[in-house]
Amino acid sequence: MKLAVFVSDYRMTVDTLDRLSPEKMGIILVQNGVYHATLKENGTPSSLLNKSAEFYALKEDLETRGLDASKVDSKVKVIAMGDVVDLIFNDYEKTAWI
Amino acid sequence: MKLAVFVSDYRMTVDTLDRLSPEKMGIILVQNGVYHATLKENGTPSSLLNKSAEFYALKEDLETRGLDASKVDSKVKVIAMGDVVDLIFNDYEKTAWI
Amino acid sequence: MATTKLGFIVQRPPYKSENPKLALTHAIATQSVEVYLNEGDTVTADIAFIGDGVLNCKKDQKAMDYYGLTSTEQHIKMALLVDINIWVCKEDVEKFGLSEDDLVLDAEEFGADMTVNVVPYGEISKKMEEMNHLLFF
Amino acid sequence: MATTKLGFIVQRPPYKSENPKLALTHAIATQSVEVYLNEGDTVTADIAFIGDGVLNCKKDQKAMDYYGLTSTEQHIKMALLVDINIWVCKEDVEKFGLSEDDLVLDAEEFGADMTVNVVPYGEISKKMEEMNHLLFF
Amino acid sequence: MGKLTIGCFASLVGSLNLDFAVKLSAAAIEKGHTVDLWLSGNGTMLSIKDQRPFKDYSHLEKPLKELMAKGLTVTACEACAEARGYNKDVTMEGFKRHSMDWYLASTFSADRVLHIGGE
Amino acid sequence: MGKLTIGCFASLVGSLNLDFAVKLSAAAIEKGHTVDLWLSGNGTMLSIKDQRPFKDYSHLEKPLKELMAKGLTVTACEACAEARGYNKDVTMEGFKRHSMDWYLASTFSADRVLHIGGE
Repeated sequence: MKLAVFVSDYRMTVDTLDRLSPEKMGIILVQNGVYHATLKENGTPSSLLNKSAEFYALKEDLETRGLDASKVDSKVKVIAMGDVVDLIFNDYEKTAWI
Repeated sequence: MKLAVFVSDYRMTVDTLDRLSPEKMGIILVQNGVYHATLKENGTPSSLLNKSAEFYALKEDLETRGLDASKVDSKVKVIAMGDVVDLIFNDYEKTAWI
Repeated sequence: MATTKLGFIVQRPPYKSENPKLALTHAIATQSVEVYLNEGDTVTADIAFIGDGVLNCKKDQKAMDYYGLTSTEQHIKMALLVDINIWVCKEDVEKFGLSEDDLVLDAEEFGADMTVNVVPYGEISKKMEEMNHLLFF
Repeated sequence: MATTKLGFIVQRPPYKSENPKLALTHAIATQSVEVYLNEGDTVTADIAFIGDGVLNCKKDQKAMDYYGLTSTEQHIKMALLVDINIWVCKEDVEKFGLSEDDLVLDAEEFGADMTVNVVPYGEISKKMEEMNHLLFF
Repeated sequence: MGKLTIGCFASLVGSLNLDFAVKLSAAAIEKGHTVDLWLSGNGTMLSIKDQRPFKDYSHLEKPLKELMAKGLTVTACEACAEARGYNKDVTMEGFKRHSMDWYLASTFSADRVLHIGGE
Repeated sequence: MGKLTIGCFASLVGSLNLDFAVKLSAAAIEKGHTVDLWLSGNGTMLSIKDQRPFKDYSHLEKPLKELMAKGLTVTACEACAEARGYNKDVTMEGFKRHSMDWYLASTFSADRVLHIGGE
């Protein structure tokens, strides 16, 4: 399956992401999930970015938190809300908000 | 200071407990915090129980979750809500709900 | 004549938020979904408990005694009574040192035929593929 | 003639729950607390940001542009304007690879004299001892 | 064009989950899709009329009314609302209230479902 | 006997935080202490009258009224309530509404303060 996974937290209390193994996965960072796209703790980028997936981060949620959209990790594509709609309808079949 | 710390979650998203170093600390496990008193993951008790503190778990919150109050870790004293009141007023000076 | 299959994945423990319980009450509501649909059409909801979500299945929950609240255990029994498929991840049950004896597995006292199935994660993963939509709680 | 000292400890990032913002608005409310108290009595609230809480202090927050919401940054400035003491844990700022340049440090544009103090955790710990009551957000 | 059913259960005012659900609905409608929005649990808070707009709090009554005018269907779980004292009298005009089966029925004809659960 | 001021900010119906705050108040009053209870943020949800008692949801209107009769003072943050559309008309009798300074003032004479924040 083609699964779009929404991550809305920085500190996650579930390990679901480690278990999911769809044929194609997109990880859409929204709300506090966008910290994964920019923060490095002790110099190390978020381990979430090691997953085999396409990564997206919502521009407005980055900027709401004072994070510079031009400084996200190179694996992450910065997108707008309209792009989220297109990803849901065109690129993936199912969604998971974890 | 003498600090009573309330822990109400099993998966914690803050590391505050690791930083606190009061002269005397009581850790009162309530709500989902009571899982720390009984669950062993892969045979290991919760690392929270390694702190240097007195441990308490609220009986009604254990039993609400189907946990047997007679099977809590030997470090943990099972208490009732009235005991929580006494701990707050008699044994500690300040509280922290983290 | 079509069926939409929903997969409810409960990944969090009970009594922190309402969500695990709402997963069960929403699944149970499939019983009356047909009033909104055309003859022959339906929606099903299967439930899988994974990760800390398996703690919802611990038996002997006393939420009614202490909080005046229907326990998650009771809701699982009601779901069995209306023939909802329920799967519990075996690896997670074992990780917590629990056995099947610790879990609510049936609702025989209500006359339910269905039972809770403790299965390897791989089986839950396969079910997820078969669903039309996934809802994570 | 007495003063009750409250220590507000913000340990979580902004915009997940309202709490970090409510810590600031409640601290600011010390300005009007005396209407409830006897002449000469007062309550003060000092705020410390620790752990992920330091992310509240990131500057250039655009919450108003995108959500029509006063940003946590603005609330920090308002707190400075009414002379609230604010400490930010230095070790946590550094752990995130942030520098003082990334943080809201003053509210000069509003004419505030107070500034945010980036200090070692040990200093925050000492302040906690001095407070009458602690409130963790 | 497709149909998107969004369910929002986790709903702290401060978490911005409800804000996200409303903004995503707007973006989908803008692109010509149909959207059903279901609120359950504390999400039913969104159904109350006369929310006072303060800049310190999310204020969604206005954008929601605009979206309803553009065809958004928004429904609150009736039991979840009543349990909180959100009675019919205080419900925003145009906001539907149904039992939980409504949400499930909405997914029948949906091309995509986004269920915002969380904590 | 002492005075306990409890603040409850994190308040999902399902988290049982409000239930905990009400039960702790009851236990403290039972032992002869004085209790002030402050609700802010989503905790203001507790102030609404006519919450319908269902067994599937926490129902705190009844125990709260009993505690108020025994001397519990309970106050909701007025701005937090208004922002959610919890107007004076739908507020439970005996439930006070004040600005945030009330909570701070309550701590002045409190022997102990328990602030239930969380997420």
